[in-house]
Amino acid sequence: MSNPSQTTATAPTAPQEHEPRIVAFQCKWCTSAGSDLAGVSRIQYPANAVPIQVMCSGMVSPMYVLSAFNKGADGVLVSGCHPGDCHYMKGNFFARRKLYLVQKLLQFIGLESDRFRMSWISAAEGTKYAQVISDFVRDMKALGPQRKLKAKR
Amino acid sequence: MVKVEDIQQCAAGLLEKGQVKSVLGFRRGTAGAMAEPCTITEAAEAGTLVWDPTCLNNLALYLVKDRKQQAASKTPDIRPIGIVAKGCDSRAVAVLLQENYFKREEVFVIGVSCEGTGVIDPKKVATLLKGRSPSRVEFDGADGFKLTLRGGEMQVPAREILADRCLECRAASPALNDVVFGEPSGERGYATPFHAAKEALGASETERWAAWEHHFDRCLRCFACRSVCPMCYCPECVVDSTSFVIEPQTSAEEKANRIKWCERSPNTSESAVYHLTRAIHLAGRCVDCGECERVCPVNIPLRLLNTMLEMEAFEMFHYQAGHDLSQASLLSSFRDEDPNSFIR
Amino acid sequence: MTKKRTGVFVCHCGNNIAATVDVKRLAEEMTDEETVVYSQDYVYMCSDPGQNSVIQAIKDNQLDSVVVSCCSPNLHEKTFRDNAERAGISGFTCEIANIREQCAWVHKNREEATEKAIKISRSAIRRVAHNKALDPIAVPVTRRVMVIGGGIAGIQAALDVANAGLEVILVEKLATIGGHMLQLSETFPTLDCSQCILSPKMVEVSRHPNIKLMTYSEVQDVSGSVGNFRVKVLQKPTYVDPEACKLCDDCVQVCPVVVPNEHDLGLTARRAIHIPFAQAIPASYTLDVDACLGLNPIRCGKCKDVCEAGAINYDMQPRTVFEEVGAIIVATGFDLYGQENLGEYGAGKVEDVLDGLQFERLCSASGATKGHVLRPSDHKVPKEVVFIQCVGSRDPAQHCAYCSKICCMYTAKHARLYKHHVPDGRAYVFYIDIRSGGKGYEEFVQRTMEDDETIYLRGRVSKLHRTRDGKVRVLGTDTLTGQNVEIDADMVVLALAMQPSKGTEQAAKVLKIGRDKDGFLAEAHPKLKPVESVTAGIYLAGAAQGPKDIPETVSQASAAACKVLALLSQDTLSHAPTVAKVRESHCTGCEMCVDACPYQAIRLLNGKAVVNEVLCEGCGTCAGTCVRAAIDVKNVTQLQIHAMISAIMGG
Amino acid sequence: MMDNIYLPQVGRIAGIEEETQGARAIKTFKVEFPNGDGFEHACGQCAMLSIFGRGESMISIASSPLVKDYKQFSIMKMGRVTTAFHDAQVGDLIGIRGPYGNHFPMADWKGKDLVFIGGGVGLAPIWPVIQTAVAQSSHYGKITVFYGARTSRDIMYKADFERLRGLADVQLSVDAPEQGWQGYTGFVPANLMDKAPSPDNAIAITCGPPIMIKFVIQNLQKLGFADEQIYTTIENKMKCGIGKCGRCNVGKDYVCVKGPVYSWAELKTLPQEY
Amino acid sequence: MEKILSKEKLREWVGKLDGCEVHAPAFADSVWNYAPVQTGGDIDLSHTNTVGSVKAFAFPQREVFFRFEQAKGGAPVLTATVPEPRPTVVFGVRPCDGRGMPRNDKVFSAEFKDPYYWARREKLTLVGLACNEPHSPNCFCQSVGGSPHSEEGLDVLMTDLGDRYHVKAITPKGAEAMERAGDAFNEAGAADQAEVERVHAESRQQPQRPIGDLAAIPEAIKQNFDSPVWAEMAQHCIGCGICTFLCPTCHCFDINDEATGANKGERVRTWDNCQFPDFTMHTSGHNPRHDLGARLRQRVSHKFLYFVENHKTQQCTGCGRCISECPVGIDIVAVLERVGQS
Ligand SMILES: Cc1cc2nc3c(=O)[nH]c(=O)nc-3n(C[C@H](O)[C@H](O)[C@H](O)COP(=O)(O)OP(=O)(O)OC[C@H]3O[C@@H](n4cnc5c(N)ncnc54)[C@H](O)[C@@H]3O)c2cc1C
Ligand SMILES: Cc1cc2nc3c(=O)[nH]c(=O)nc-3n(C[C@H](O)[C@H](O)[C@H](O)COP(=O)(O)OP(=O)(O)OC[C@H]3O[C@@H](n4cnc5c(N)ncnc54)[C@H](O)[C@@H]3O)c2cc1C
Ligand code: SF4
Ligand code: SF4
Ligand code: SF4
Ligand code: SF4
Ligand code: SF4
Ligand code: SF4
Repeated sequence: MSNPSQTTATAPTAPQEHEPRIVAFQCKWCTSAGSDLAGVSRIQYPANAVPIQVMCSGMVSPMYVLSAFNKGADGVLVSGCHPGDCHYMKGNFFARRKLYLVQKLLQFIGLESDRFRMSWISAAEGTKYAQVISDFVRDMKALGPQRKLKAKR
Repeated sequence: MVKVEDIQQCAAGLLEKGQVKSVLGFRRGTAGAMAEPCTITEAAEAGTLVWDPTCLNNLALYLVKDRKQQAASKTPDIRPIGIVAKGCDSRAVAVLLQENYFKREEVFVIGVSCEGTGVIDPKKVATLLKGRSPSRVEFDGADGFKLTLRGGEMQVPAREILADRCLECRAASPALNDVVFGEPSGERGYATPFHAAKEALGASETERWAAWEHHFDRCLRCFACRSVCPMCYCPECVVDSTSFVIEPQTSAEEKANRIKWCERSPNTSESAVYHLTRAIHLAGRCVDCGECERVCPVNIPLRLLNTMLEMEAFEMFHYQAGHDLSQASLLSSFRDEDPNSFIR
Repeated sequence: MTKKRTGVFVCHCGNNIAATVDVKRLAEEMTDEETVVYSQDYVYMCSDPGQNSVIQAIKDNQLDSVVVSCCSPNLHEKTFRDNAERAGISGFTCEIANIREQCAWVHKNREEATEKAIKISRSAIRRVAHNKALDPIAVPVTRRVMVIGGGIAGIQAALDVANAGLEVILVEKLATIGGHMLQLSETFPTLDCSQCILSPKMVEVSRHPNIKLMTYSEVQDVSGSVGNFRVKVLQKPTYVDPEACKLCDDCVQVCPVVVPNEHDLGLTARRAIHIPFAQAIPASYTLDVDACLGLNPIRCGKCKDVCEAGAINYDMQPRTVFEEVGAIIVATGFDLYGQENLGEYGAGKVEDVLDGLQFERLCSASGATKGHVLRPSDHKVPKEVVFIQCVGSRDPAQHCAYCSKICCMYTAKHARLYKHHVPDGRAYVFYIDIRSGGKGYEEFVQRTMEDDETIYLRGRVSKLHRTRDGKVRVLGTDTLTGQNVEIDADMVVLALAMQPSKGTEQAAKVLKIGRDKDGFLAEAHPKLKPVESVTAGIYLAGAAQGPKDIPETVSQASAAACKVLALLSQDTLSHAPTVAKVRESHCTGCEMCVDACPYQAIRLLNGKAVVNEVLCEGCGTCAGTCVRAAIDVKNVTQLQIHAMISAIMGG
Repeated sequence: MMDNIYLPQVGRIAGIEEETQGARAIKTFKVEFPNGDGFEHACGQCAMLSIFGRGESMISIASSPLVKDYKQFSIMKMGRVTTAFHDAQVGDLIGIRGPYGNHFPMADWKGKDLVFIGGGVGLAPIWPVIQTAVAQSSHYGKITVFYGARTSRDIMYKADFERLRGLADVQLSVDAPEQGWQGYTGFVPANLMDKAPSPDNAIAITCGPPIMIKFVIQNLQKLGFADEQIYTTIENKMKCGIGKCGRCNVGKDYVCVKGPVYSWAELKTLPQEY
Repeated sequence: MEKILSKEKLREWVGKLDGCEVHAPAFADSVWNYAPVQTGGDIDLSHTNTVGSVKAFAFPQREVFFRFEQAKGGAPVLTATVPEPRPTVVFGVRPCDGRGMPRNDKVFSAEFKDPYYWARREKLTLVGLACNEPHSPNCFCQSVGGSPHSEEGLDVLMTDLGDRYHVKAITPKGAEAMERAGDAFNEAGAADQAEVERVHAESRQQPQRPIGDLAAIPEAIKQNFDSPVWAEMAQHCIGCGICTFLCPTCHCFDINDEATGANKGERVRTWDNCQFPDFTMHTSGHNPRHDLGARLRQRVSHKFLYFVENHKTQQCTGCGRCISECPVGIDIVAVLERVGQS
């Protein structure tokens, strides 16, 4: 990862690269609007993350995160408004506290710590949205498929 | 020293004066060395109450059970209930009060301070005896226990078989009480707070997953851990299928559309959803009574999940469950200075 | 029927979507979904023919739900929901799958983009499978308004609303309206007489047919919600019938009790029975029952005896009044940061150290000294006066962290007023920096410095104390020269910070509206909703919301009035129906949602959470908090999100 | 390989009839066996129907064993599986295994009068008995059918009842007065008392809501029916249908195997666990 | 066939069982449980009893009946998944658990033979180990008609004679397993025979939990069907069902459809138990066994009344797990005693 030239060198021989599957819970007012802006600005990023729009990051239940991993997501992103910018004033503060604990918990049981992420992306940050997704996809590619919490069916 | 006679007298007095309808306490059982929960309703029965290091249960569970029973009853009896409570048990009562589960005047807390002793962990005893069970466990002076076995007696230093939570206990004396027996002192300091969780965190990610995969894989999904938890009083748990709430007005659609967050199958993945959900639901609510871990027939170290979050709550959010009745719960409050650095 | 009949409409958006997403394949694959009975693609779904085809398809196929895979919902959600309504089904059963901004425009690989578009559309279909046909919530409104606080903010708001034809109840806690502006002498930046511009407005209030004035009254409880509040007001007895009172002042003449006059900030005294101020509105006397010797002819009864009009009635009782109103404007104003908090400046115990309002009273023609600037201790004309700015403000360590915003201006004004009264006097101003943004404000300060020769010293005053010869010694530093400064002043005026008034604190509690960290009333959004409180139907005006001067106060008051008028211009309020709903069978009444709801929309009733649908904004914070999943936002339920996750993960 | 008792056959929904509407709507499904397999059943037996992905439910076979081309089921919308059935369409392929349980001992009833007393969806399990008895009316004496529903809109098998009228004594009732209602107004047990069928050489067969059954049995006893002359069916939650999953037992009996048909004489000896 | 196996030869025997899956008790996580044994691996037979019972080898907690796939409007494709397991040999089975198996066999036969159970069961060889002393204070095998060296249900019975095992083949399957390692065994002499009998006799003398009159129990339960005793005894029960999950003879299960993707899934059997609230609850919410008292009554009645009525024997083998593992001390022996008294 730190050495890009090496990655390109090995790429042709490497077996079929893992295409990560990412679920992105994004609030309607900031992050979703931000991702719309990325669209309007035609900023390209990988297609691996599928958005689910929620009203507010505060409505994201830990169940959603767990369920996404259970159903096989390689990464889960929750993204909302920057602190102080929440459309509903404080929903994202509740999200922050709750999801911090979710993240710690997932790390504690040994899920790769990078698989669950949170970000604050405002409606003006189309570039940031694209960047966050690109980074996430890159990192998840490096990690390979998530098998730990995925239902073995 | 807590004198069991004091507890007995107190219980008898409460019942005699009709201050409570019953007293939840411990008695000697028929099933082994451990004390068992009992509910006494007559002053005359108070003599059967015991208090020793085998009084493991968190009796607050039965306050919850009673409340459910009364809610279902046509002639609810809401007279107060007396409860023998250790430090952790009284914290459970406090959280239940914080969550309006019942009113302060509906419970009379007969606090017992663990006074630097605490209760034993039957698992540790089992390990010590490789599966055999003692017929008696008693205090043996200051810092040890005496185990009576088929083949004789055995002295064990306290720290070897004390429950982890007791080793790490920060509040052995019930802060919420109507009367308290035993010295309020007695922080034993056998282990630093959150010792076990911190130690577990010391392992590598791969090791941690290996351990938890093994644990989740073993889980029978008997839900004893949930059934025994006073804080898991939800009419219907979000994760499973054994406790439906059906009321006359529940529509066919609602029944048909019940979310299956995980399947009933005891697979690693499904059990993981269950346990992680439960851990998160107990964040800021778990009082570290250790019951879930104790009752687990396959000895999954569930307490680790909860204390790890308790540790985060304490260190990051300065929150302790069961400490302040008027406080909003951990997850229904926030501070501006909550950690933000983990967010991109 | 529980199973939906869903139609899927895939838009090419010309080539915008079709270039990267295989729209044909998308439309085709969607028919595999259990609920989909119709699927089509079209070059411009939002064009007239496109929209008509949606309407036609709904009718032809008895669709009860619609998914449009197109651009961002921000653009055409409304369009397609309207179409749904036109076709006779609820707009709330129409959802947009954003495959343009969030897919076609940001990916190049056709295969990948198509896959993603399929997932996005599929998840929308699964979601819509559980959408309920909702109707907007209609709330009838009471077209009356309550204004709390009778300062300039309250007066302005009340007049604006009343002039628009709505009934207003103006509640003031003191015996007269007017607020702090009544205490000011002249006002910056034009130096016109404060009372001269305020009094006509006060009179207008008292005469206005649409305004019901309730002075000496306090709001005690509020229930209901936007459109329909029920307010409990306690009216304290003044023991004087304003109708009968002739304003002859006879009673005052006989009253034996003397107490400090709060209108003059203690610089003068008044009797137990008094009129706060000559032009008080309502024009009547008030018997201060705390000061009075006792409402009993045996104890005293002198005033009652002397009143020929028989206006005095000792048997007057407090009255509780319930008022039904549709909206509330809170204009409860400010207090000055108490001198007692300032140990470094003698905690209010050093003589001839005044606060700004006291100085206003000294300058005022109606004030203690009838408009002559005389220092309180010996009634001599002060020759050297030190004005200190930023007292109690901008000091996060010890006092208030915020900038009180108007003190630079009123200090400049004070310096000028002083120089106008005592042209040979010397005025010093200690300042940190000068904040004089505002029309004509910078010029005003310049004039203070130049025309009125006020000496501005940049620096803080560290200490002051009274000297033996009756001066106030001020010790400070001039940070520009780096020198210590020591001035023996005849008088010192502290530009104390504005802070929320006691009444503001109390009103916030009663109304259950939030306050910010400094205690001022919190606005719903710092930028976009500066005059709304977080509670729908309650608006903010004036210094209660933050430090501000009169023009700003008046603007905000009018803005609040305008919001209220807009709100109450409807007979019924329409509120989005996507609000939270409690599953009673699962709720245990733990109140976690109550604590988490940013809008105080939830309360407990018989041990179960109940959502006030009018207050709920549908954010779902409650749903994210409730561990028992006992509360859900309609049409964004956990069932739906779960279905969407499954859809995306291929389940 | 031995017969796999858990593996259903494939059935095809050949017809759907809406019986009643509302929160607990009832629909009747005709199920054929497109693969030519299928099974024979006796009156009172049940089958496990499934919609794959949703689960299985035990449902009484509501058609007479004399009908060979299809089997009929009347399903009330209650939960996961039954709702899925209500969402199903003609032509849908479903799972079906059975037949399960015992049956009404119709052979023993030859020459006797038959009195049927049904309420609500409880008509389904006794419907095949009525159909069979009517078809073989020469075997039996007088056939009387009492059936009650909450309102006239809640009456099942409306069209069939019309056809039945000539062949049996049909006594319909609704719970509350209704404009234009020709039949009896009031509860089924009361209607039964009113018409007072004779117990002589008669068999009474009843099925319906538990509370109705309770009063019907009391009234039948008042009318002089002996315990052995009264038959009913009981329902307990079932998962396997073959006496293994352990939940449907009433005392020592697994209802799925020993039931669901009981004479009151037998049922009386079992503990009250249904 | 009765043989002697010196303790160090145990490993040799296990080594000869190639082609079989071998399981034996292992102590991990503070409990004894069956764990797979690597070929040639050591096994430790110093165990008390395993926490989970041997039933799981024939009746696993989760079993897929069949897989299904059905596109919208299409025909379902069903693939049955009846297992074809390798022969499995389980060592260290305590006689109480051994006695559990024939009871389960009855359940999974009856009118309908359960193909999944029998596919596993037929490949299962149970090598028992007699209990020279009770491994828990809650043992009561003798009170329910068993004994510490009962052969019922086992294929082989081993008896620990200190330095060696006495090994007896009980069924042809058992004999076959022993013959795999013919050389490892020695003939059992008369002295060995006498020693075994002595050890067995001694083991029968060890104290156990008594049940008064086993024959009178069914009637006592019947008489007490409506007694408040049940609710009273179940007062502290938490309804966890540990008692039944661990029991060697509890066999109740649930059947559910689990999705594995769009339009496909599996029909799955999982253990269920009579202590769970929804076990008997109808969709309407009506629950014939609506409280813990009724559920305790069911558990006890099933074992000591209904099973006796249907199969002429108790459905309890006295392993004592449900007593020892109950988190709140509910004690089936005490319950029987109490019911017997009232
Ligand atoms: C020293 C000084 C000099 C100033 N000079 C100028 C100047 O020259 N030019 C300028 O533009 N601005 C000046 N200002 C600012 C000006 O005073 C304020 O902007 C203005 O008074 C704010 O008006 P208000 O109505 O918001 O508050 P207030 O004037 O404080 O009025 C609030 C009213 O509400 C009432 N109230 C409070 N609580 C309750 C309750 N719970 N129930 C009922 N009634 C209640 C109070 O009694 C009061 O009547 C000056 C301020 C100070 C301190
Ligand atoms: C012998 C017998 C005959 C029946 N005949 C009919 C009939 O003809 N028409 C009809 O509409 N209903 C009948 N029922 C009831 C029907 O089985 C249930 O309503 C149905 O199983 C509910 O399933 P569900 O998936 O919709 O409900 P859910 O509650 O979502 O399903 C849960 C599971 O519980 C079980 N279950 C729940 N309630 C019952 C119950 N009352 N009886 C049995 N199992 C239950 C089923 O196994 C079901 O799969 C009969 C039940 C029995 C036992
Ligand atoms: S008690 Fe143990 S085995 Fe039972 S559900 Fe909890 S963790 Fe699983
Ligand atoms: S895990 Fe959560 S939902 Fe389940 S019972 Fe416990 S607190 Fe309630
Ligand atoms: S958080 Fe959930 S359970 Fe608690 S009061 Fe709110 S809705 Fe009820
Ligand atoms: S959805 Fe938001 S506004 Fe509505 S009740 Fe819940 S938390 Fe409050
Ligand atoms: S008896 Fe014990 S083990 Fe069984 S369900 Fe009750 S508490 Fe659990
Ligand atoms: S009922 Fe209890 S003692 Fe009897 S076999 Fe089962 S678990 Fe063992």
